[in-house]
Formats: sequence, C-alpha cells, structure tokens
Amino acid sequence: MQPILALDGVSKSFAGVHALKSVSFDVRPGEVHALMGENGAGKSTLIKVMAGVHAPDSGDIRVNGEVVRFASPREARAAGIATVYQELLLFPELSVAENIFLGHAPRTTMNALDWPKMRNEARRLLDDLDSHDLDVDARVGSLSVANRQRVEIAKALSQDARVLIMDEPTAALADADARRLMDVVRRLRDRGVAIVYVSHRMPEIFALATRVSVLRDGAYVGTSDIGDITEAELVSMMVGRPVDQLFPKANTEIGATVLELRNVGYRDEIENISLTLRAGEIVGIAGLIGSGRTELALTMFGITPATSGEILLDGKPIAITSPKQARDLGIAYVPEDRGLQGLIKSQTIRENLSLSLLDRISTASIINRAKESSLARELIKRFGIRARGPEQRVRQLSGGNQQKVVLAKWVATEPRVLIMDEPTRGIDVGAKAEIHALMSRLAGQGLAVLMISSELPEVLGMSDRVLVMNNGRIVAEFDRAHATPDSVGTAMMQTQTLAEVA
Amino acid sequence: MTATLRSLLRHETILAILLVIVLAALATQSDRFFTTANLLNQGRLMTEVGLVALAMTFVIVTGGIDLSVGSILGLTAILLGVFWHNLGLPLPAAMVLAVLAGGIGGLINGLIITRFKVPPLIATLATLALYRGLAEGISQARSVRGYPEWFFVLGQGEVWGVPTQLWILGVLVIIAAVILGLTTFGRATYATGANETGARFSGIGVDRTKMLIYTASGLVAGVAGVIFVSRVSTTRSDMGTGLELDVITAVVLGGTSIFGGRGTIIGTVLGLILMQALKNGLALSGVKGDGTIVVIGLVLILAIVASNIFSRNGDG
Amino acid sequence: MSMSAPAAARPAPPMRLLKRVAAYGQEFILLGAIAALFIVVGIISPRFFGANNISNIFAGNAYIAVAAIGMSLVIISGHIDVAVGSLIGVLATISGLLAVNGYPIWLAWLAPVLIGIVVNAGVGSLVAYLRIPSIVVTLGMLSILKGGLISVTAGAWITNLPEDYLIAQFRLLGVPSPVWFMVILTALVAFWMRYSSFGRTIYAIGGNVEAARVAGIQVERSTVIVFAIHGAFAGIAAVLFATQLQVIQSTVPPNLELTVITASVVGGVSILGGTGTVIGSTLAAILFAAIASSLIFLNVSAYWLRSVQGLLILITVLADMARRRRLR
Amino acid sequence: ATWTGGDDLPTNPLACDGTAAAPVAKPYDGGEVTNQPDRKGKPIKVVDVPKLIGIGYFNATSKGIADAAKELGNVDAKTDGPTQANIDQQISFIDNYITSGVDGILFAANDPVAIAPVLKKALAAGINVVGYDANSEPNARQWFVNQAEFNGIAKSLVDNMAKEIGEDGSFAIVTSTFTTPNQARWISEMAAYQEKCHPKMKWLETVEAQEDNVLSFNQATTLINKHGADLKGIFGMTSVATPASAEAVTQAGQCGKVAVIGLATPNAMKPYVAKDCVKSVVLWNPVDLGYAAMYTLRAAADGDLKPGATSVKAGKLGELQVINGSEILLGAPYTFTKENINDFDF
Ligand SMILES: Nc1ncnc2c1ncn2[C@@H]1O[C@H](COP(=O)(O)OP(=O)(O)OP(=O)(O)O)[C@@H](O)[C@H]1O
Ligand SMILES: Nc1ncnc2c1ncn2[C@@H]1O[C@H](COP(=O)(O)OP(=O)(O)OP(=O)(O)O)[C@@H](O)[C@H]1O
Ligand SMILES: [Mg+2]
Ligand SMILES: [Mg+2]
Repeated sequence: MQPILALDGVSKSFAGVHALKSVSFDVRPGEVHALMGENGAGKSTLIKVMAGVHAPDSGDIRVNGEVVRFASPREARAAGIATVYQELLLFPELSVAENIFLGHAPRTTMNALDWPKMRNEARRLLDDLDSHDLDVDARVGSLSVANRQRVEIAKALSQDARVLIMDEPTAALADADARRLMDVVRRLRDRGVAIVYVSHRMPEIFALATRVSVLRDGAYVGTSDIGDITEAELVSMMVGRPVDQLFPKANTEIGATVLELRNVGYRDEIENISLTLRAGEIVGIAGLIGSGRTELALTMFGITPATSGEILLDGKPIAITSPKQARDLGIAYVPEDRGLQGLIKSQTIRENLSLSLLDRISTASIINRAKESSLARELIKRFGIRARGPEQRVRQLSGGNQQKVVLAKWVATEPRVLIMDEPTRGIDVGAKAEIHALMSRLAGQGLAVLMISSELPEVLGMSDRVLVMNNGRIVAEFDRAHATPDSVGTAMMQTQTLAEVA
Repeated sequence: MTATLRSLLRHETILAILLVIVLAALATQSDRFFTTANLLNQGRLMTEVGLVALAMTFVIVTGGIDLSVGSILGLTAILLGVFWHNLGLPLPAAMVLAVLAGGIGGLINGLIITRFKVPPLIATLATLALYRGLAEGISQARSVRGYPEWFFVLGQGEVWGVPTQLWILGVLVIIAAVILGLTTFGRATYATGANETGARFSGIGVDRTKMLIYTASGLVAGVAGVIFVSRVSTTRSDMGTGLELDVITAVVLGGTSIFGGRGTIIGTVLGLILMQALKNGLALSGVKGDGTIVVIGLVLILAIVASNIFSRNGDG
Repeated sequence: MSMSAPAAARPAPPMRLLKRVAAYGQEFILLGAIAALFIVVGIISPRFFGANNISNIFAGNAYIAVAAIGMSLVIISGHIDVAVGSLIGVLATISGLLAVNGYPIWLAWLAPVLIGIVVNAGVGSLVAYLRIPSIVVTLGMLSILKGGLISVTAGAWITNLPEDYLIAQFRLLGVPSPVWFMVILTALVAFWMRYSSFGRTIYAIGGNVEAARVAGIQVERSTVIVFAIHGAFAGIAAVLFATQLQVIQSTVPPNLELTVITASVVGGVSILGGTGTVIGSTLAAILFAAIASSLIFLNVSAYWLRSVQGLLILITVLADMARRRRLR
Repeated sequence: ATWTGGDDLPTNPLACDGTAAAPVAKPYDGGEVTNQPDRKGKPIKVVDVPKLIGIGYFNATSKGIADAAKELGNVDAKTDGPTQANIDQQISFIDNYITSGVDGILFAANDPVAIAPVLKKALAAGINVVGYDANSEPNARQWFVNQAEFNGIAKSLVDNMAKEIGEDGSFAIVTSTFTTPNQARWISEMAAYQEKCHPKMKWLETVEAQEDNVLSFNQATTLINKHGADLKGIFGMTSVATPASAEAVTQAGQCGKVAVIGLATPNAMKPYVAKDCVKSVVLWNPVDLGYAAMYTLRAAADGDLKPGATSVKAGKLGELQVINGSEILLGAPYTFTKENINDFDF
C-alpha cells in the first residue's frame, strides 16, 4: 500500500545542533509505525516536521505521493495530520471542551460557535477514551497531568485525522490508563488511520506496532517489521551498544529507620499515612492516577505541609513546612514535572545544578564561581549528562538529559532521603538503565529512597518494599518477595472497587 | 569570559555603545554639556530615580513590578514632615522613621503579593492609589517647611566636590550590583523570576525573597523621599507622582526583561545615565521638553529592538 | 466546606448553575458591590437615586468603559498597553481639530477610530513581529504621543465646537448616548468573544502562545488585529471623551491609562492573560464612577478619596483571589 | 467637608466695603544677582518656565511674554516646561537652562520653597530672575509680578457670588488639587473673607478635580445632583474647573438656578456667558501678566529696576506699582461679563 505520509531525506538543525540528518520515514493507512530512539535522538523534531511546526532545512514531505510544504501547523492539519505533542500544548484557562475543539469548533447556521454541540461532542470523545469522570466544563489548568493527556488525545481524535501522530502519549499514564489508550489506538488503526507512535515503553511497542523505525543522534538507523525483531535487537539499534540490565536491584544492607510518618494527612487529599524509610532501602509506591502519591511526596517535601500527624527524622519529631527546610533536613525530591518543578529551563546547567546547594558553595553569601563550575563539570561527568558543557542552557537538552540534571542536582545536596516521583518518565531505555543503576548505587551508599512510579515493572523491579496507595491512603504493603504483578495489581484494583462502593 | 556572561552583557554592550554615541553627539551640540559641573549636577538630579531603579531591577528580575514607588516616595516625604513638625520628633529620628514607613509600605505590597497571590501589577496599582491617598489625607494638603540647614547637606550639599546623594547612589549601586550578581540572594532572585515553581521546588525561599525585595523597594523609595525633601526643602503630598514610569523606563532600557529572570544592575545604571543625558543634553541643545520626551520614547523602543535583533542573531 | 467542591465532583444541574456563577464570579462581585453601594448611599442620601445622578454615573465613565473593552482584549491576549491615555488624548484632539476646521462631522467621528487602528496596528506589529514586550513598546509610545501632542498643539484648547458634533451629549430615549455606546459595545464584544472563533483565538493566545501556534493560529497576525481593535475602541472612547464638553483640552488626561487598566483588571481580566470578560471591565468602570459619586454624597473628606479608591480596588481583587482559590 | 487645607500662612481678608488696605511700606526683600554682567540695552536670552505647559492660561502668559519680547526687540524669549504641574520636573528644566547659559529666567512656581534653591543658583550664576503668577520665596528671585493679591481675588469672587445667589445662598467649590498653592491660598482667603463679610452664606464643600476637564465636569455634576436645590452656586478655582462647572450646570438644565463664578480665561467661557448661564468670570488678563513679567525682567537686566524702586514702566500697561517690598502689582482682578468678554481673545 502507498504510504499516506512520507518523509524523504529530511534534515533539520537548530543553531548548530543537527537534530535530523537526512531522515526518511513513512506511514501507511491502517498501521502503527513506532518511532524509537534515545532521548535527544530527534523523534520529537521529526514529528514536528511532519506536523508543520518546523520547516525542514532540506528534504521532501509527501502526502499521498505528492510533495507538499507545510507553512504552518494549520496546513498540516488541513492535510489530515493530527498530532499529540510530547509537551502538552493546552490552554490552562479554557475548558476541556474548548481545548479539544479550538480551531475547528462546530458552528451554528449563523456561523457562531455552537457551544452545546461542542460540549456534547467533547463528552462523546472523552467517553470513547473511557474518561467518563472528566468534566467537559472543567478548566484544563485544574486537571492532573494524566487528564490533560486525555484532553490532548481527544483533541487529536476530534479532527478525524487520516494520520495521527502521538509523541509519548502514555508517558504520564499509569498502566491501566495506558492500556485503555492502546485500545483506542488499535481501534483507530483498524479504522484505517495511519498512526505514528513514539514511546520509550518496550511492551507497548511490541503490543501495538506494525513496523518500527529507529533514530540515533538524528540519523536514521533502520526500519523493521515488528515480527522480525527482538527487544534486545531493538535496544541495541537505538543505543548502538548492548544495554545494561534494567532494574539492576543490588541487595544492600538495610539500616536504621531514617524517616517515619505517623498518621500524616494533608487536608482531604491524603489521610492517615504511616510509613518508615530506612537507610539503604528503596520503597516503591504504586497506585492509580490521582491516588495521592504525588500529594504525599509534596507533603513530605514541605510544599503542602502536613495538616495532621507526625513526622520523625531519626526518631525526633520534626515539622517540614517548606522545601527549604526539607532540604536542610536532608530530604530531596525529584519532582514529577521536570520542566516546571525540577528545572529553571532558561538557565544554564551550572546554575541549575547549584541552585539547591548555593549555601555550600558560597562564603558570606558570595558565590564562589570557581567552585560552582567545577561542581557542575564533575556532576555532568558523574551522571553522564550529554551536553556541550556547564554553560549550555537546560532548555536545549533532551528530556532524558534534563532528567539527569534534576537527579544530579538533588543527589549533589547529599540527602539522606531521596524521594523520586516518576524518575524515568519519558526516558529512553539507556538512560533509564543508568538511572536505575544510580538509584541502586545511592541506596547502597545508605540513602533512603522513596520511589513513585506508574510503571509497575519498575516499582516491582527496584523496590525492597512496595506500598500501594489509593484515594489518599496507603491500602497495602508488600515486601519484595511478595510483590508480584498480580498481588500489587489486585491490591490497586480491589481498593479501587472498594472506594467506588463506599 | 563565559557564555552566560557574554549573553547577559550583550544588551549592556549595545547600550554602552549607544550611550557613548549619544554623549559624543550631545557634546558636539552644546559645549556646556560635557563639563564636570554639569555632569555632577545631573547626577544630583537623577539620584531619586536611580535609587528606586536599583530596587526596581530586583523587582522586575523576579518577574514582578512595583508601580507604587512614586506614591511611597510621596508618603515618606509627608511622614518626614509630620514626624518632625507635627509630632516634634528630632529630625534624624523622623528621617529614620519615614524611611521605615516606606519599608512598611513595601512590606505590605510584598504581603499582598506573596500571601494573597495578587499579581504585582494589580497589587501595586491599588497601593499606588492607596499610598498617595494616605499622603494626601495625612498632610491635609499642608506643606512642612523650615528644615534646619544641616538637613540640606543631603540633597543640596557636596562631599569632596561631589553631590552628597551621588555618594549614596554610588554606594548603593555597588551593593546592589554585588547582591544581584554575586550572591546567593541574587541567584534566588533570578531563579524566582525565571521559574517560580522550579525555584520553590529547589528549596529557594521564593516568598521570602519577594518579600525582602518589595520591602527593599519601599525602603529605597523612602530614602529617595528623604533625599528629595532635602533637595527641594519642602514636603508635598504630590511628590514623586509619575516616578514609576521614569524608573521602569530606565530599568527596561537597561535590558532587564519585563518577564523576569534576566537583567543586571550595570544595565540599569547605563539606562539611567542614557535617559538623564538625553533629558539634559537635548535641553542644552535647544530641544524643548516635549521634544525630549518623544526622543526618549523612540530611544527606548529602538534600543530594545536593536538588542532583540542582535541577540537573536547571536542565539540563532 | 465550600460549595464548589461537590460541584466539581458531579455537576448536578443546580450545582452547574453555581459553577457558572463562580466562573463569572468577578462580574457578580462587581454587580454586588455596585448594588450595595447604591443601596447604602441611596438610604443615606436619597438624592443619590435621582434620575440625573444615576444617568451621570453611567454616562460619566462610559468612555473609560469603552476604552477598557479594547484594553481587556489586549490583556486577555497576554499583552498590555500603558499608552492608551496618551492615544485617547491625541485622537480626541485630532477629532476636535477636524470638527472646528470645517471638515464633515462624520469624518471628525470616524478619523480617530481609523487613526487609532493604524497606530495600534503599528504597536501590535512591533510586539508581534519584533517580539518586543508590549509594556516596553507602549511605554515608548506613551512618551512619543504625549510629547508629540504638546509639541504640535502647544496645548491650545479647542473651542467653538459645532453643536451637532457633540455626540456624547445626544440622548436617545432619554438616555445619554455614551451609555448606549457602553452598553451596546460591551454586549456586542462579549457576544463576539464567546461566539466567534477569533474571540476564542484571543483567549488561546493569552493562555498559551505555543499551544496556539501549533493549533494553527497565526499568532502574529492575530496579535496585530487585537491591538488594532483596541485602537478602534480607543478612537471611539476619544470621540466620546472629546464631545462630552464644549471644549477639548488637547492634552493627555492625567492617569487615564491607569484608570483604564484598573477597570480591566478589577473587572476580572487576568493580567497574566487568557481569562476575563469585557462585561467585568465595564462593570468596574461603572463601579469607579459610582464610588467617586458616592464619596461626595457620603461627605467623605476629599482628602481621603484616593485612599478609599485604592482600598476598594484591593478589596475587590482580594475577594476575587479568594473566590478563585475556592474554585480550585 | 469644610476647608482645612491650604498652608499655615495667616489670611488677610480685605475690608468688606472695598477700601483698599493701606499698603504697608516694606523694604526690598528680593534676592540679589551676583556678578551680573552689564546687560544694559544688549540682546538677552530669556526662558520662561511656567508651572506646566499645555493649558490655556499659560499659553496666554507665554503669548504676553512673546509679545513683549517682540516689542522690546532685544530679547530672545522662549517658553519651556513640564507637561504636568510637577515640582521636580520644573526644577530640572530651570537647572538645565542655567547650565545652557540664559540671561534671564521667568517662572511661575509650582512650589514656592521647592523652587527656591534652583532659583538662588540662577541668581548666583548672574542670571536675572523674575516670577509671575505663583511666587517663590522672595529672596530666591528679584521681582515677582503679582496679577492680583490673593485677598483681592477672594473678595472679588465672593462678592460676585453673593450678588448672584444672595447673602444666604449655599455654594460649593471645584478646585484642581488641594496641594496647588495658589488655589489653596485663594480658598483660604475666600473662607476668611466670606466669614467676615458674608457670614450667612453657606459653604457646602470643596472637591478636587485635578486639571482634568471631564473629571471637573463629573465632580460638578455630582455636586448638583447631591445638593439639588440647596446648591445655588459653584466656584471654579481653575481655568479648567470653571468652564467644566458651567458645562455641568448647562447640561443639568440648571442655568439661572445654579450660578457659576470662577477664575477662567474668556475664550473658554464665551459660550456660557453668551447663553447667560454664567454671569461673571473673574481673572486678570494673563497676556498682560506675561507681558508685564517680560518688561520687569528687561528692566531688572538693564539695571533700571533696582531695590527700593516704587514703580516700573511696562510698555502699553504704563507704570506698575511696587508693593510688598519686591512685588509688582498688575492691578485689580478683572471681571468679565457678557458686555465685555468678546473684547478679549485668549
Ligand atoms: N527548538 C530547539 N532549539 C534547539 N535545539 C533543539 C530544539 N528542539 C530540539 N532540539 C535539539 O534537537 C535534538 C533532538 O531533540 P528531540 O526533542 O527531537 O529529541 P527526542 O528524540 O524527542 O527526545 P526525547 O525522547 O527526550 O523526547 C536534541 O539535541 C535537542 O536538544
Ligand atoms: N484538581 C487538581 N487541580 C490541580 N492539580 C491537580 C488536581 N488533581 C491533581 N492534581 C495534580 O496532579 C498530580 C497528580 O495528583 P495526585 O497526587 O493526586 O496523584 P498521583 O497518584 O501522584 O498521580 P500521578 O500518577 O498522576 O502522579 C499532582 O501533581 C497534583 O497536584
Ligand atoms: Mg521527544
Ligand atoms: Mg504523581
């Protein structure tokens, strides 16, 4: 069958960075073509070329065999190409319905916007995505990341596209939601839509894709039918080398209790949380979206200070009322949203790395620039951050490397407790393995690690103990031996049903 | 020189070149422009705006704005008179109290902005009216005059041949430049302006930083108020009306991004000097006041256009 | 327990209504404030309810309300214009000069609107295409227009305006024409903002420029258009301003830009862009006129007038903040 | 609200019957120019810095200055100043002109004390300094041309009002701001004079309206609405407030019921006077004021006007009297009425 959309020898560079080097790629109706590559390989850039956001420096774009030039995203959309971008591009002040239909809203005969119809259509689209609880009148700014992701997808679906491009649509989704989304993708594929799918999650690729193409450092590496390739081969195509084992959980000696929470609550978001973190231990928290895991982390880090209960550090009661205080007590938090919470993207790597330990590199408040630079260089080396140097702006780094900057910045504060919220979200396998290895190493050095993750395999693979949260409470606890996909998954689901009954 | 420093200095470099050209051009227009006496005198005239502009640089770097500075200046001027004349306090005590009152005005701005999350523009728009109203209400339109001679040293006197207030401005410029450029507080200021959430999640006391900055802005406006009273020998409740526009123009001309996260004290000082040089030099060259205003408006727009174009070429 | 919390969970019909109310909260706060003011002042001083006084309150700030419509669009789109006072001064002078120099009356009315469009399209172009922050461009424009106006007119008053030029003094059904302008333009724009795609585009640009760009919105062109529309409203406001009396001062009215911006933001337009309605800004303009009038009726010493205004602005804004927090 | 403002200076109401207060002989209290070069008969450069530019009143004084300069032939005069009545900017303007090297400075002070240091600096730089309209501290300038004394204006305004609304009428005042020195002085003197000579008149209140046309109109309208039939008269204290108040009365259909008396320039008032809505407008002729100021400056520069002089020749205005030590009196305030208003064009 003829490809509906094809790229031919497309190149694109940004201020000297060759993001794409003569890449060819195509997608046919009724197939899911997966696009793989490490962080910074150029996947999102390629997608933006197809979507008309970036004009290619050279090379051709063909729609149904005809060469086209997209001067703007509008033209790409007119050609039947809909895109779900990696960084969610929504309007926080507008409603869900309006976000879905902005730019192509239904009209009345008077050519005025037809709000009732817009809301109904939005309802229908969201119901299609099994998002019955998402209010079409809600302000998008008030939604969780996962719900925003759903809005993005509904928006793409609303356009009746012939080509649907999805850039890491499941990165922010928990397993169950990801599965629901995959069902939707299959349905669309069966309807004859051509789908370009980017994800770092291998199982999804093998469950969904018809073909897979790989980019490395902006260059096209190859394409294969999904049946003709194994996971290991795919990984080595992406990385250019064999990758260390994922979830390299080293058995470390578990020490004394560092941090203890007793019946901690914050408003009505989390309630009666009791848990202990011990030196050298990795505790994983599993849960569905909105189960309150992030809320718990925010409370432990002083963003939303606890409104009830007790927190003890080394057995002594403490109050954590601000992130600054948490940091000074030796608690570090690698947040969920790295662009907004983790980094100052317009600043340099050096400035980001030193931001949480300014006191330590300054005398009488004056920052020692030499110390700061050498610290930055050392961390870049130690964490294998791929960058031109400490003076590169974080904005210009790929997602994985940005994540490493956040990690490095917090590890450099030499914390005793490290809370990681979705530490490998949107991270390629290579980087993921590195982060996992790092996590193991840190635990080995006596850190108490609390890891929140929506990827069950990651939770199970990395944790000494697994806590399951639902509705703002801890509802189950498993030690490593008993934490199986079945047991944890059942706990997550059961409590969900319980909550619904209640 | 590092890449950041280079990119930070880019606007300042353009501005410095522009300033040199303007100074040269003005000097050829009038032989009375480029004289020590005139330049020192201009320094005296720009001190109040300059002082407030230093604090405003911090405010704008955090992504905020303080429109109430002119009103705070007026309020401190009135309070200085009231404390001294009506309450009979010794003048030095009245001076200190008046400056502190300015600080309280700034503190209230900071509280409204950090506690109640009111956008700075709106918060200070409201206090712009509020503080001016207080100045009018407290003064009941009366002026306080008849200050002792020693008090005028501050605004009309000289120390080692240089206007007294210029020393104060000079010292504060250095302090401000060091704080913003070299200290942890400066770093916190930039981080807050560039990404407030990110700064908070990095353990920066964002609210504390902002409170300090708005309070400092009020304090400095208070100091400017006292200097102003000393310079003009009287207090009036309409003192400092419209000061905020001059201050913001100087800061923005100096390359501080109105969106926050970017700006330097050097830039502000250059912007300030450029503005004052234009006002003075054009007047000396026979251009009337209204013509001067037009030129300043044009220079502001053109300077920012030029630096935008240059820096975009640089960044790609 | 706040009322909006259960509403967020499952919007039953009455709750939905409450949510609507909450979403338009600032308008209701303002309406409440105006009503409260009228009742309190009216009880203390019944003459406050005099037909003339009511009509003056509505007519007195109508030109500010009209200017605030354009300003609201600009602020919703994520920008600001601090030069609007100067622009109105310039346009009013041009209008008056045309009227006294024998040009047709319709031209004296139309020219300010057209010139407003052209000037602000220029401002918008600098903002959109050269990426200069709007506050910087308009700060420059403020100086240029203000200085330029005085250079040209030397502040000479314009007198001897023809009777039939004084449109702001016309009445229709006993209601002063500025009130008609204010009400009709507010209603039209409010409707247009909600039911036209360009209206929504303004919200989109102000809410998230990058998202607007990939949604296929021509951000630059739209920004220029928003500024141009704002220029048109400044032109209408200038004509209303110029024809209110029989003389035109031909200078820039002091602090007019602050009043217009304040009307917009007190009306609930977020200074960060992306939200707000023009109904709010019009109500705010009416509230200001009502406050100014009330203070005279309540014998508040005029010395404290400005403090009271400042406090009231603060209270309205804080009330709005509290409401928004509850909404979340 | 009653008037509490103004300054702390004592009021000095004139006698009710208009007998002029005996002029107090006072020695010269003006300032001295240091090292004044010989300017006698030589061309001089003069700058006029009014309170603000761009209002009708100062346009008129500026015209008078230009007229006189032309008549004199050896004066190069120009007007420059702030666009808002702002003490700080006015000071900067004067300072710049001192630096640029003028021979003479004419000023109308926004604040008598604030402007003093810079004027003294001018005197010290050998520049002749003459004020008009609004005085500075006496020793900061050589001479001040007084358009009409505060108490004279007050008397004229209040007497005219009493004539129109009767001895027991109620009135209100619209002024620019409470901090404007001249207006504040006038209002204080009016209060004192009314107390003394028209004790039954009732002063309702005073409102601020800046130098803003539309605001003045709105404030006057509100006064009319508030006081209804109780309000018999409105004083406009500025050349902006008076026509706006007249307009308010006109648009409220209260012509003949609410009197408007005030300080204003004739051109702005002609429509209302023609329609009989306003019967009397009080003002000196600001063109003459500027003209006299220019002549006074020339005389001071030539050395013809020395401390101790009792009069000065001012071209077509003839001899003007020196009062109060160092002030030159233009004359009594002038009342414009329907009969004479069309003779003036400013
Ligand atoms: N607007 C831009 N300006 C400069 N460099 C850019 C820009 N966009 C992308 N790049 C660079 O291009 C390269 C490819 O980035 P891209 O976002 O396409 O990677 P990706 O494969 O999507 O990575 P990830 O898996 O982390 O999302 C990176 O080196 C990135 O830094
Ligand atoms: N109504 C809301 N308004 C604003 N933010 C919200 C809202 N609901 C959730 N969030 C944010 O979304 C994120 C997820 O919320 P929560 O802590 O409840 O769930 P979680 O178990 O961490 O889920 P996730 O898998 O999405 O991280 C948090 O950052 C939270 O602050
Ligand atoms: Mg990507
Ligand atoms: Mg989470």
